Amino acid sequence: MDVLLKIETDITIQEALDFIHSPACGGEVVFTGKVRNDTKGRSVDKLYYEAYKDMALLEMQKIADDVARQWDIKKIAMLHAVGDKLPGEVAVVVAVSSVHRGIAFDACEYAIDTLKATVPIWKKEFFSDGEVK
Amino acid sequence: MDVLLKIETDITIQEALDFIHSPACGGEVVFTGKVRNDTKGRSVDKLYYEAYKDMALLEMQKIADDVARQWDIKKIAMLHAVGDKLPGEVAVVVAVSSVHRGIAFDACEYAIDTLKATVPIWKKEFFSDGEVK
Amino acid sequence: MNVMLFGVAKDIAGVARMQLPEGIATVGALKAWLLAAYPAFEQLNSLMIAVNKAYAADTQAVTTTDEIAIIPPVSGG
Amino acid sequence: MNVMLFGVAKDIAGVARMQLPEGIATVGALKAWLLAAYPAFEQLNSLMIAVNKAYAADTQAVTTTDEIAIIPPVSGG
Repeated sequence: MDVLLKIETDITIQEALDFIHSPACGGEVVFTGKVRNDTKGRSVDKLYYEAYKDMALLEMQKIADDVARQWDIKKIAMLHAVGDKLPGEVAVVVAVSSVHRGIAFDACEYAIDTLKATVPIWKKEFFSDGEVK
Repeated sequence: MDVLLKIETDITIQEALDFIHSPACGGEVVFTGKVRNDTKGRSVDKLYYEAYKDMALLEMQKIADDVARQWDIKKIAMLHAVGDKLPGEVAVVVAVSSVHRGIAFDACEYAIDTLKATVPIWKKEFFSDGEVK
Repeated sequence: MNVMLFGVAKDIAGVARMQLPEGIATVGALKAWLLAAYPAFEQLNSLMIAVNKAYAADTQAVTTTDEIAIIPPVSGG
Repeated sequence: MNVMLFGVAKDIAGVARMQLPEGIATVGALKAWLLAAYPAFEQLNSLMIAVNKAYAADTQAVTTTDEIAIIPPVSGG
């Protein structure tokens, strides 16, 4: 399984799509998490993402290893943004390609769920009313 | 729910991504089906997709209606290519955006599974050994 | 009654459109006529008829003004 | 022993790095010291310690040469 891991200020869906592309793979599933303009009804101006980058990349590699053990996935890309992010901007991308589509959905959902649970990245929400949380 | 349906010679992942983008939606799930360079170990030169276009669009609309009934999805795009398609080229794209990611996975997988079962589109496989099936 | 054929149904019949004899009043009767005229249709995993761009049950009536299509197993995606 | 703090842990302590007193030999002892020094850590849903860039159990030994980080509940994605 080919793996692309990245934690940078700017990430794009396109670089994930480019990485997982393969004429041998019929199915690609891509999850993109974007900054929402509200959280539980409160308007949000921006988010700030901080990462413990070295460890975060190692935890992302563990997720990739778990995916490779569980499913016949050919390629996986996991990208996470850091720094200030405005509503509509890309915060995270998880993309997988495989020969069959069912396992591509399963693997992609597993990877984003696990990323959100274990990878040491933190967000701060800057609400329009001035609160920071 | 906003709906984009398209059956054309050329479709792109980007137009689906552009359509489902919204600063109100945190989660986007995109499935892309590409032409594989082999089927069960036999090398494939190209596929040819034929559609009963008017009915196919109506069946795609039914899928969108089913999705809207079952999940709180904000936008959905369903695109299918027709004509000759080479290995690596995009045959189908299903993209959804929602506030929460779990239902985005469920809705996207439901939509592509149902599309493959009900939408009147047919493929012919042109194998490298000369057979057409 | 004019019908459209798609996919492998078109390959079996050798035409994309055909004129059916008179007297076919239902989807079920149309299927029976097709299977008698083209026994190869028996090999298909399914044979559906669309009437006015929607899948139709065997009991549905058909007339010469309907848009009728022979739908072999679909294989999009 | 030098530790890094991230996210809300950094906000609670007010620093991104701190020097711990001597005599802390395990992850469990380190957590106990932190909770005593900064009672606000009690409010967090979880408090994990990473040793050399991996989550560590309370029983794990720590020394001054280890890279140690305080990991409050993660919230990426």
